[in-house]
Parts: sequence; C-alpha cells; structure tokens
Amino acid sequence: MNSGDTAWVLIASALVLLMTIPGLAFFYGGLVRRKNVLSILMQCFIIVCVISLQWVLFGYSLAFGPDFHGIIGTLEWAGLAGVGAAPNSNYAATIPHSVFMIFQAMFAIITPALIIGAYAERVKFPAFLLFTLLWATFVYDPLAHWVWGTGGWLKSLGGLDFAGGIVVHVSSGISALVLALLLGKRVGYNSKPIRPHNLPFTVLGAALLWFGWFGFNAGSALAADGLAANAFVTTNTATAAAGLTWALIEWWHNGTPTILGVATGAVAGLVAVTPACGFVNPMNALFIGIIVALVCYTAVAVIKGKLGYDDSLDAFGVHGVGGTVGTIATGLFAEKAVNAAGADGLLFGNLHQFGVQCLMLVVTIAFAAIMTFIIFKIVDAVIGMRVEEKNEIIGLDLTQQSEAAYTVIE
Amino acid sequence: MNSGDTAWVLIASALVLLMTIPGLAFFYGGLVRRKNVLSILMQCFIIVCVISLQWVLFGYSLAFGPDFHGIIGTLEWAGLAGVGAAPNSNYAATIPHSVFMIFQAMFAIITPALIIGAYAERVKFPAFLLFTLLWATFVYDPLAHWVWGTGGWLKSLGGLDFAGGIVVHVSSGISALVLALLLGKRVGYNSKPIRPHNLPFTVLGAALLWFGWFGFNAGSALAADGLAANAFVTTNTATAAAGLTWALIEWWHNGTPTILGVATGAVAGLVAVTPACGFVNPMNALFIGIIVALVCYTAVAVIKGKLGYDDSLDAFGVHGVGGTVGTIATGLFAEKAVNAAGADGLLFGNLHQFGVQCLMLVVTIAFAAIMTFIIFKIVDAVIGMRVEEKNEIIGLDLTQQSEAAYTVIE
Amino acid sequence: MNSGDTAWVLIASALVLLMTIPGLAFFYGGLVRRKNVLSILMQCFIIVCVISLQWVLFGYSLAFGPDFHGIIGTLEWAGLAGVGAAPNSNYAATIPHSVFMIFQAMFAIITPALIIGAYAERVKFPAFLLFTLLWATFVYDPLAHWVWGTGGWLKSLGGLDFAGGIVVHVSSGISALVLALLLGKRVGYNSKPIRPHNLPFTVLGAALLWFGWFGFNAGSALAADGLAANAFVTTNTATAAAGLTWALIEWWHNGTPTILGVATGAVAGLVAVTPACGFVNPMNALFIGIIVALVCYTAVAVIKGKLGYDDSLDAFGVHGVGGTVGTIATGLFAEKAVNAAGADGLLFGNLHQFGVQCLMLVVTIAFAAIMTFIIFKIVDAVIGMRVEEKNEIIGLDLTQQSEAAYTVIE
Amino acid sequence: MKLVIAIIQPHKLDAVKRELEAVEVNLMTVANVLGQGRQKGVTEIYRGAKEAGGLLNKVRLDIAVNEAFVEPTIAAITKGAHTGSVGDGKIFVVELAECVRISSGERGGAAIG
Amino acid sequence: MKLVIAIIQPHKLDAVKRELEAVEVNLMTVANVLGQGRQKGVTEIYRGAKEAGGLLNKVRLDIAVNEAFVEPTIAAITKGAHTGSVGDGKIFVVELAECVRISSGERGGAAIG
Amino acid sequence: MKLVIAIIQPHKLDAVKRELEAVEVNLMTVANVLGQGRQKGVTEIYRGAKEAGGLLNKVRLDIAVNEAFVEPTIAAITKGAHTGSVGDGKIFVVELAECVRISSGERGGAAIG
Ligand SMILES: Nc1ncnc2c1ncn2[C@@H]1O[C@H](COP(=O)(O)OP(=O)(O)O)[C@@H](O)[C@H]1O
Ligand SMILES: Nc1ncnc2c1ncn2[C@@H]1O[C@H](COP(=O)(O)OP(=O)(O)O)[C@@H](O)[C@H]1O
Ligand SMILES: Nc1ncnc2c1ncn2[C@@H]1O[C@H](COP(=O)(O)OP(=O)(O)O)[C@@H](O)[C@H]1O
Repeated sequence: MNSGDTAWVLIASALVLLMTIPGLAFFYGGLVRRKNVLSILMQCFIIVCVISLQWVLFGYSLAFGPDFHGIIGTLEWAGLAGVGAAPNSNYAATIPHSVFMIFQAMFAIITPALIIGAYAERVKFPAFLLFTLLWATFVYDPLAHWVWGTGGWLKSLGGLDFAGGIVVHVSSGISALVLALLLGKRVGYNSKPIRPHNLPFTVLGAALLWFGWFGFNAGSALAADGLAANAFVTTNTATAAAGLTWALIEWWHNGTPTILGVATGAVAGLVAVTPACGFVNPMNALFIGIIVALVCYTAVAVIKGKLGYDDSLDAFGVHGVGGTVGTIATGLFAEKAVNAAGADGLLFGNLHQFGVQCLMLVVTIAFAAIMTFIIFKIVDAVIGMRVEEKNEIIGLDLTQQSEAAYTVIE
Repeated sequence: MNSGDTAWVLIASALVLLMTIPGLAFFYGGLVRRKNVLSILMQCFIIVCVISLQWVLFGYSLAFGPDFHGIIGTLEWAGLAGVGAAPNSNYAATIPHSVFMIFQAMFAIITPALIIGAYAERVKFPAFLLFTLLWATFVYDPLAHWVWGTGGWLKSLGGLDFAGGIVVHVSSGISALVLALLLGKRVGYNSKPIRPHNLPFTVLGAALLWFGWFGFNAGSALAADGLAANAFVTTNTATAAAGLTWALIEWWHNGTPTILGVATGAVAGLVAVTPACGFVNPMNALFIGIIVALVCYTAVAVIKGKLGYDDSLDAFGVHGVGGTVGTIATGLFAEKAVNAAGADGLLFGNLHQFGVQCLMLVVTIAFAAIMTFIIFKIVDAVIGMRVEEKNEIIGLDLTQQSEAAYTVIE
Repeated sequence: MNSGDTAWVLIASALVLLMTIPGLAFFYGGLVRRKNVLSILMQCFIIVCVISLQWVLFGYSLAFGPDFHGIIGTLEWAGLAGVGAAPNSNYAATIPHSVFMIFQAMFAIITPALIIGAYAERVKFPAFLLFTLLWATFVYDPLAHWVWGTGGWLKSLGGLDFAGGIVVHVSSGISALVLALLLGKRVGYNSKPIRPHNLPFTVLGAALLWFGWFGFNAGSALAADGLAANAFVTTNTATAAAGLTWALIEWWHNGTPTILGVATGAVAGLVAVTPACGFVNPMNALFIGIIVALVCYTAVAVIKGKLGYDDSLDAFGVHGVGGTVGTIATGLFAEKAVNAAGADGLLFGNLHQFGVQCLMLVVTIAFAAIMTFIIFKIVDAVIGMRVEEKNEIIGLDLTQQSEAAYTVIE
Repeated sequence: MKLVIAIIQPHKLDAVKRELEAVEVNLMTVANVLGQGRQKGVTEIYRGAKEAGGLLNKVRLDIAVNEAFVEPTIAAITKGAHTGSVGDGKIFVVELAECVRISSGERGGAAIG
Repeated sequence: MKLVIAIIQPHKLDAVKRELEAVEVNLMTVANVLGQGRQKGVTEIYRGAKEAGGLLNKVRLDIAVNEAFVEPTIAAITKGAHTGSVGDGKIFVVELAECVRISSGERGGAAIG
Repeated sequence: MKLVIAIIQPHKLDAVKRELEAVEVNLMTVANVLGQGRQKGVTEIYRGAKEAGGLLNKVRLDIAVNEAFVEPTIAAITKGAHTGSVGDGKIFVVELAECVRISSGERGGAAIG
C-alpha cells in the first residue's frame, strides 16, 4: 500500500462528489427558470444520497464484484462484504479496496445526475426517483461491469475508456435523448428561448466541474504518478481548447462569444477527453478539444433546433455527443508511448483498436437507449413521468417540493 | 515522516477551512433574510481570522500543549514555540507537528462558527466577537484537551470521539441552545415562518460541508491509510442515509420532500457520524444515518415548535442533538475490528465503553451549558448581546456593518 | 519520484485553478454592477482557456525552458517537447516534470486575471483578449524566467520569491495601475460609490481564494514536507491577521467593520505572505499580515480617493501594494532557520538580501509598467481598448456578450 | 388619455405582447409583482414550518394610451391573458392628466406613442 | 371605484394583510419598492467610500376597491402599519375609471372583488 | 394633488434626484421596471438561440405632489434625465384623490410633503 496514491484517490473521490453537488447542480440549476432551480438541486442532492446507498448495498458488487459470464458482477460483495482496507490488486494494488470502491461510487452518482439536463423542468419527483434507481441498477451497473469490471466482456475485448467516456457520458447522454423524445417539450418551448435564470450559478458550476474533473480523470490513474500527471495535463488542455474553440465559433457564427458558450465548450472538452486522457498525449488532447467543440456546437446550436426535441439543458448534445467524439478519438489518438497498459490507436497503425472503440459505442448506445425506453415506460405506467401542465407552469419548486428558492418580499 | 500522510492532512486542513468559509457561511447565510446575510458571512469570516490567531498564539497550547493535571494544556507551546516540522509522536508520528497543529486549528475555528445558527439575525457584532473569543478559550480549548489532549482526563478514561462529535458538535450545539434561550426570539418569530432568502446558497453550503467533511473525518485518521478510508466511507454512507431518511420522513409527514430537508438531514448525518467514523463499519454507519435523521427531524420540526425557543437556524437541533446521537452511537457500534486503537461498543459486548460515552456526554453538556451561561452574562453586562429592536428590523447588514448584500437599483 | 509529493502538487495545481475560476471570478464578479458581472466571469474563464494553451504551446518553454542569457527560456520545450513523466531535477526532483509544468500553468493563468480588477466594466472584449495574450507572453513569461527559471538573472542574484509576490502580484498590480490610468474612469465614477451588486459572491470568491491559496503557497514547496507545512501555517496566519486588522482599522476609521473589508484584508494578507511564506516563521507572518493591512487600507481607502484614478476593484491597491509589502517583508523576515535553501533577511543581519529584494522590486515595477504601456498602446491602436460610452452604460454583458446574468421576468 | 394597468400571469406575457403589437400598442412598462387574489397560493414548508398560500408571482403592465386605444388595449390584453380560470388577472384603467416625453419635451397625446 | 396605493414598512406587511382581511379586502397586488422619505437611510461604506442615507426598502400595495371600501381600507392599512414614527409610510388614492376581470370579462364594481 | 410617475434610465437616477432636491421635492418611491419603448433592446443569445430586443432596465419614480409642485417636478425630472435621444423616458401625471400619512393620520396636501 502506498500513502501517496491513497491520499490522491481519497481527494479525487471527494472531488468527484463535488462535481455532482454543487458542481453539476449549479451548472444545471443556473440554466433553468427561477421557479425550477430547487428541483434541479434536489434531484442532484437526492441522487447522491440514493446512489451512495445503492452502491454500498449492491451496486458496487453488481458492477465490480466477482464476474458472472462477463455480463454482471455477483452479489458476493453486497453490503461491502470483503471490501475493506486491504487492496484488491485486480483494480488497484496500492490503495485500500474501499478507496477504489468509494471512488467508483462517485462515478455511479454523477452518471444519472447528468441525465437531469434532458428532463429538467417537467418531471414528477417520485417518477424521477424511481427512474434513477432503476437506471443506475439496470443500465449503469451492467455497463460499468462490461467496460471496467474484471471479466467484463467489453474490457476483455480490449475496449479503452480511461475515465468513463462510454460508461458515464455516452450512456447518460443517449438516455437523455431518449427521455427528451419520450417526455416531449416543455410548455412554451419554441415560442422563444427559455433563458437561464442565473448564469453566474452556471459558471460557478462549470468551474467546479473543471476543478473536480481533475479528480475524475487524473484520479482514474488510481495512483499519484506519471499517468495521473498525463491525465491531468491532457484534461486541462482539451478543456481549454474546447472552451476557446466554442467561443471562436460563436464569434464567427453570431457575432459575439458568450460565457455560456465558453462554459459549455469547456464541459464538452472535459467530456471528450475523459475516455482518452490516460492514453493520448497533450497535443492530441488539444485536437480533441477543438474537434469536440465543433461537433457539439453543431449538435446543440444547429441540429437540435432543426430536429426540435427539447433536451432542456443539452445533456445529450454535450454528454452524448461529446462522449461519442471522445470514444472515437481514443481509438484514433491512443498510443502505447503514453500508457503501456493501453493500446495504439488508428493513427498509430492499429485499426483493430479503432474497431473495438466503435463496437463499444454501438453496444452502449443500443443498450442505453433500449433500457431507458423500457424503464421510462414502466415508470410512466406506474407513476407518470410528467407533471400536470398546471404544475409545470407554477414551477416544480412549489409543486414538487413546497419550497421557493428566493424570497421576493421579506 | 510520510509524504503521503502529510499531503493528506494538508489538504484535509484546507478542506476543513472550506467548511467554515464558504461552506457553513453559505449554509447559514442562505437561511436568513436578505437583510442579514452579510452578518452571517461576516461572523464566519471573522471567526476564521480571530481563532486562527488565538490558536497559534495560545489556543493550541491550551488544548494540546503539555498537560496540566488532565484539565488543560500549559502555555509552553504558546506562539507555536517548538511546534515545527518535526512530528510530535503523541499526536501524529508521520506528519510535521505543525501540520497537526493547523489541522486542529480548523476544528477550533468551525466550532464557534456552528453556534451562529442559534443567535443569527439578532446579536450585536462586538458582543458576538467577545463572546466567541471567550467561548473558544474557556469552553473549546479545555474540552479539546480533556478529550483529545495527551493526558486529558476524558481521553484517559477511554472516551472515543474520532473527529469531534463531542468536542465540536455537542459543545457548540448545547451552547447554541443556551444562547437561544437567553437571547429570546427574533422580532416577528412565530407570526409566520421566517423564510430562507436564498435556498441555493444553503444548498451550496451543504454540498461544500459534505465535501469538506471528508477532510474533517477522514483527515482525523492523520494518515492516508485504511482507517482514513473507513472514515471516508462511513461518512459518505451515514450522510446519504440521513439525507434520504429526512426526505422520506417529510414525505410521509408533510406530503412532499424538500431540498432544505435533504440538506439538513445530510448535515445531521455528517454530525452524527463524526465521533463514530473511525470506529464503526459502513453498514452501522448507515444505521446511524437513519437514526439521526429520525431524532433530529423530531427535534427540529416537532419539539422546537412546541417548546417555542428560537434556535434560528437549528444549531442545537442539528449539532447538539446530532452530536449526542453520534456520541451514543459510537458507544453502541464501535468495534475493534474496524480500529484496533479504538474499543468495542455495547453491541459488541462492552457496556463499559457505552458508559464512558454517556459520561463524556453529560460532562460536556453540563460544562458547555454552564460556561456559556456565564460568558453570556458577562458579555451582556459589558456590551449587551442583543441589538436594538429598531436595528433588528432594519437588519444587521446595514446596522452592524454599513453594507447591503445586493443592489436593488443600479 | 515520490507519490506523496506528486499527490500534493497535483491537488495544489487544481487548487490554483480554483483560485481563478470560480475564486477570483466571483470575488471580482460580485463587486461590479449587475450589468457587468458576466463580463468578469467571461474574462476569467477565457483567460484560463487561452493561457492554458499558450503555456503548453510555448509559454512554459519561454518561462522555464533552457536558459538564453538569463533573460528568457528557449523554445526547446515548446509543445511540451520533453516535458513528461520524468522529473526535472532543476525544478522538482520528486515529481513528474509535467506536474511542475501544470502547477506553473495555473500561476501563469491567474496573473493576467488579477489585472481584470483595474479595467473592469469598461474594456472591449477583443481588446482585452489581445492584451492578455501579449501581456502573458511579453511580461509574465520573461519575468517568471528571471525570477524562477534556471539561469534567470534575478534568481542568479539570489532574489527570493517563494510563491510569486513579485512574479504574480507586483507584476499584475503595477500593470493594473498603468491600465487604470490609461483607460480613465468609468462613466459616473466619483458621483457616488459604485456599489457591489452581490457581496455574497465576493465573499464566496474570497473564501475560495483563501482555500486555493494553500495550494498556491504550500504547493510551491513542490513537496509534502515540513516546508510546505511552514508555508501553509504562515499563509493562514498572515491572512487571518490581515483580515482582522483591516476590520479593526475600519472600525476605528469609519465606525463599523465590514465583510468587504475583512475579505479585502484577507486577500491583501494572502498577497503579502506569498513571497515570504516559505522563508519566514509564523509569528513574523503575523506581523506581515498586520503591516499589509495597514498599508493596503491606506492605499485603497485613502490615497486612491485622493489621486482619483479608477482602479475599479483595487487590483493595484491590493496586489500591487500588497505584493510590494510582501517582497520587502521577505527581505526583512526571511531566515535560514526556516528554509536552509533560502537566505537570512535584514532582521537577521543580512542587508544584502534586503537590497536584492528591493532591486527585484524596482526592476519588476519598471519592466511591467513600461511593457504594459507599450502593449496598451498597440492594442488601443489596433482595436481600441475602451467600449463606447453607450455600451458602457448598457453594460458589457449585453453589449460584449449578448447575455444577461439574471432574468427579471420569466 | 388613460393609463391601463394590467396584472397578468407571468407566462402569458409573451402572448399579451403579441396581441398588443397586433393593435399597434408597442410601448409599455413591465414590472414583477406579487398577487393575492382568488387564486390560492401554494403551501410552502421550511423545516416543518408551514406557510399556507403565499403570494403568487404576477406581472404588471403599465400602458399609457390615447382614448381611441383604450378598448383595443383592454381587448388585446384579455385575448392574450385569458384562460378562463381563476388567476388570469385584472385590468385597471386610470385617467391620465398629462404625459411628457423626456427626450423631446412633447406633451399630451403626442407624447404617448 | 378607487385604486388605493400604500407604501409601508416591509415588516408590517403581514399585520396590514390581517387588518385588510378583517374588513374583507382580500385582493391586492404587492411590489418591492425603495423609498425616500423623511426617514433617513443608513450610511453604507464600501472600501472606505461612503454613501450617506441610501434608499430604504418599502412594500407597495395596490388595492382596487369600490367606494364603500375606500375608508375601511385606509383605516385597515393605517391600523396595521402604524407605529407613530417617521417611516410608517403613505397611502395614495386614485380614481379608477374602469376595472376588468380577465377570466370572465366582467367590468366595473363587479370585477373588483 | 397629483401623482407624477416617471420612467427614466437607471443611470440617470442620481441626476434626477439631485434636480428634484433642488426644487425641494424630497419624497419619492422608486422601483425597478422593464421598459419596452422606441429604444430597441439588445439581442441576447443562449446556446445559439437568439432573442431579439428584450426589455430594457428602467427605473420608475412615483412622486406625489401638491399642484404647485407639478410643473417644477416635471421640469426637474426632465432636466436630470434628458439626453435628447430615444430611451430617455416618459412622465405620466395622474390626479390624486387623497393622500394619508400613516404615522400621523394627516390627510390631503398636508400629508404629501
Ligand atoms: N382588487 C384588486 N386590487 C388589486 N389587485 C388585484 C385586485 N384583484 C385582483 N388583483 C390582482 O390580480 C391578480 C389576479 O387576481 P385573481 O383574483 O387571482 O384573478 P381572477 O380575478 O382573474 O380570478 C391577483 O393576484 C392580484 O395581483
Ligand atoms: N410624496 C411622496 N411621493 C411618493 N412617495 C412618498 C411620498 N412621501 C412618502 N413616500 C413614500 O413613503 C415612504 C415613507 O415616507 P416617510 O416620509 O419616511 O414616512 P412618514 O411620512 O410616515 O414619516 C417613503 O419611503 C416613500 O417611499
Ligand atoms: N405609452 C407608454 N406606456 C407605458 N410606458 C411607456 C410608454 N411609453 C414609454 N414608456 C416607458 O418609457 C420608456 C422609455 O420609452 P422610449 O420610447 O424608449 O423613450 P423615449 O420616448 O424617450 O424615446 C420605455 O422603456 C417604457 O418603459
């Protein structure tokens, strides 16, 4: 066991928690209307509570527990049985097993929270809660097993996903799209843009996401070493490149760059570099940043408008699309010179790896889309996913939570 | 000396600072009215300044310095004499003594800041300042010595308080109750609920508290090892359980769960697991979280209303009650299997430990209550604790600080 | 290589990023008017993007690359060529070279961001962007080389600047003054104080700055050791002393202490202790805190008003003046007993060191002032630095970015 | 000249503005207000303390018009804001004694539009 | 019909609402305003720059009533808001030419309540 | 008695207050409002979605004065707020039927000042 590695993964775990609350909560919370901000904060907060418990009770075991035919972990580690101070060398030989477990818990938490962006401002709280629990159990946990679990079938095929481009972003982003389509548009959508009620909150969230993402990506090295350093540097570089590129596109396209654009671009950069950060070098990370900004901008500001679905806060446009870009980019730019435990990508002559990445992508998209569809239908039948129009107009804060975010008169 | 342990306790120290500012400051600041938010931020900020200096000048020496008959430290280490890079193996053998000192400084800072919740919106700033300085010196420092100082009498009896359930939470919570009773209610209290002016700020604060608390609890292992890992996992689990439980109680009791409820529950969970986190296993931490939510909810939402005292932001209801639950729970659930340096609790057959925990509790409650009463009376005589009614109505920001938090017209 | 040191400098790097966004962004953002808050957030955010790229592409090489006659680094390390996992023992023998590089990147980012305080609420976005890029390249990079680069001429003379009092604060602060003078006052300045639109944001920023500064200062030890511990403790002590002193001066001078005062004082303390933190002992840090509060208060609340220049958010008054105090104080209070690799200061009998510090100061002031003047003139000629009066009145958010920070009616 | 004051539901503001434009009423002043009307507010709960039926968010429009525009203005607001249920709002009309355009100093009916 | 406009201290709002209810005036529109009156504002200080006596927070009530309710409304507001010291506020009464309930199209006195 | 309602540019508030003081009009109520006038709003863009010309920030002054002060008040506001370009704002004057000072119960012209 190594105290430096342990210190790093402990703080990285805390950083990933910070990404969800307050990071993502404020990023999303600032984007909605005043009457719905608490609903976003509530959804993020309760996800942290619910998935933390789901994870220690059985989720971790499903995802990382002893393999069952490559498709799921068994329940042997349910309730953290056997998950203690001794390292598990399959996952991380130099830190306590429980540290690896809690680091992964934070990933399991943020993933369903990302989906909130798609159904913001119009779901019933109980329906959201049930959906989230089912999704975490039947989408996230299996997928994490396939890609990261010892014995997982995609891992066995050699799929590369350093910190969750597939497991976290593509899975949540695709599910977000399916939900947005199934739920329909918000009342009043299209008549004119629904404006962010507090952009400073959104910037606060974006900045905390950037900060916390160092834990997410560089923490995924599971050690404080040169690989962590590479992940840290590539993360920062891709993010900076994507944020700046987004601003430049806007400048050219609309006449002014916006802070919402830069923040959105930065998050897209973070997403895209996630699967790649431990496999590519910083200069290629810079290219990934530029590419993802171009692609996501097109998705969010051009295509979404044309297709007309209401992905309220662009969970699909940023995480789904960005994760896809990153997964493919990993198949292009990965090099063994950066990470001997990785693989070379297409640009380094390895077509096979590129194929594996594409396969992973297709599998994940199909799996997440189908499962989300099924879970939606179940929850919709049992509880009803969408709030009544009257309540949507009054706002979710008052109608789902009996609270108001701000006082007007005191 | 161990660089990994040092890195961990350094960052943990920074995290505990973050708990007070901006964590607690925003948690409390969002709950008060618009006209008083700066007074809360000011109180938190100036406490950081004042206690940082008190601590290096003499507080640390009183609390952790060479023992005088088990009741107080001598002033030998005043001005940090002899507190440098060399480890002090009584406290932490693998990190510089000055790191242990600064980590403890952050605990000494947050404790009086917790009390703010009880007297919010109605104290004079100079009175608050004097009260805080006296309280830190005559309540916190002795108590820290008794429970944590080498030679401290409660420590010698075998009392367990991993990260400050007694020293930090019970002490401040009881003092809060005494103050609330002595100060009386705010103008207008009872006619209708005094609404939080900015719940997103409160959620921001709660999230930062959760984040920072990993430093507080897992940092208290004073090393980046399996014990820190256990404290980290139990902290997260108890907090999640308490947050969720609070939501469920509200749901059942009032018809809707609220984000303020979840945040409050989470803080209660953090409080309760504090003394226990390095002695209990994660599944028992989960129980502690459930229990503390039940008890604190009853205290805050049922009993307080009946008794009618005005604990403005529930400093007693959350920290006093939650710390009590945690201290007793430690006596129940502690096990040597988790921490060989600890003890077994009642559930593991050790009635003695349970008795010691209860003794510690009684001693702390009595000591904190009496001392707070005395200090209040002194400060009230010298300066007057409560602002004039006119100033209370205008608000503390304008009358105590000549500032307004937000512009209305620009 | 040492994993504990690596963990510490990795997290310290993240902390320094946090200082710029959201720390400084909110510190400054809260101080401006509602109509300009996004412009501040945008400037901070885009600086992070632009300088991150500038740094990896060529800035790092200019500043820290192989020396060219003591005045600049060559472009040998451009594009991070040769900057990888292997440590560079000239800079930090126990951590990957890329970790040192990214830690320094965060310093290069925050320095031009500090200048924002001087020209807030009145510059054109494109002009700001060009200015920043030129300033980083022609002021920051050379200066960093002189003071910190292997072979840099001021370093060779023995100049002490532990964490950037000269390189970061004096350089940006002086440039801020020059810009404030060249740009002229904001429309409406002087008729009455321009009030902070959201002081809680400013407090949030100040608290995050304090938190992140532990990474800035203690991270500059480049190891998790006793020196880092000393820097951590001196940082906290000087900051606390300066915050409290500022409050006391205000109390005596104006009748009430303010939270804006305490926060400003704390930042001044952080600035002043920056060059000194690894060379002085905690008690002398306490004195430095008191001194800087006295000097900066005079500069900001007395002298600025008399001279009448419009340093919107006191970038000069806090960073320029505070950095100067710190640089001189280092020449006074430094002692080899604290850091054998440092030097003794005047109070320890070493007049020479005091002279070197003053020389560094004069050189930096002259260099930064002249270069800023030149760059301003160029940018002003090419783009025009200042927005039209009409746009200044409407606000930069709407006119430079086509965004509004907050919705009014939804 | 009359000053037409309308209190409407916030989410109807755009529709009302569209209807007003249709009758060539383009100038107006808008403010956030809170309303207490026949529509019941929603109960709020803070740590168990309940506050029944608080005030509801409304938008207030102040529109100064010449006599000929009074009825078209009322009709346009009604058309845009109407749903037929409680809470739709009210329109108040007040006599206007004078109107001044600051930029030109014009007065009366000429200054209104 | 009259429109009663009252400017009161914010912390008196609840008391005023209670008194209005007692005289069966239940409908009103409330807004945040700032007042400059005989009551002096509090000096504010930002980094040493002083601003003497800024504007004070006040609450504005707009209450449309039929003639018979005018005096009871004034009396109720006065009762709820009165402390006898500077800053209590003012009540302004304006003639109301018309009143329309949007949901039903009712006009005049019938639409007010 | 008249109620003078002025809608002005926010950054002109101080100048207007100075001019009003000069004619001894010291009491007023101020509110934030949004204006739609001849002045065009600025286009806003959020993730590519454009909203042309939104509402602009304005400040509303409500000043109750006795007859003799009506014209001086209008003149003072005009002087303080005038730039001569679109967007300067408007002044509306309404007949005031009654005025009550809550603290003293005074009525009419005596209560106004
Ligand atoms: N008599 C009144 N005086 C002042 N404002 C009123 C009055 N009646 C209604 N309002 C305003 O109009 C809003 C809508 O009134 P409400 O009674 O809910 O609508 P409706 O009459 O269309 O059912 C109220 O919230 C209030 O702001
Ligand atoms: N003539 C007036 N015109 C407009 N508003 C007024 C006028 N007089 C008073 N007010 C409003 O009433 C509030 C209370 O006025 P103030 O003179 O302080 O109270 P009082 O007359 O009860 O002592 C002021 O803050 C202002 O908002
Ligand atoms: N007829 C009106 N009714 C209500 N408010 C008006 C009217 N005309 C102008 N306003 C208010 O005055 C503000 C200034 O109007 P604008 O037409 O831009 O100014 P100006 O007439 O001085 O060019 C508007 O934003 C609006 O708030």
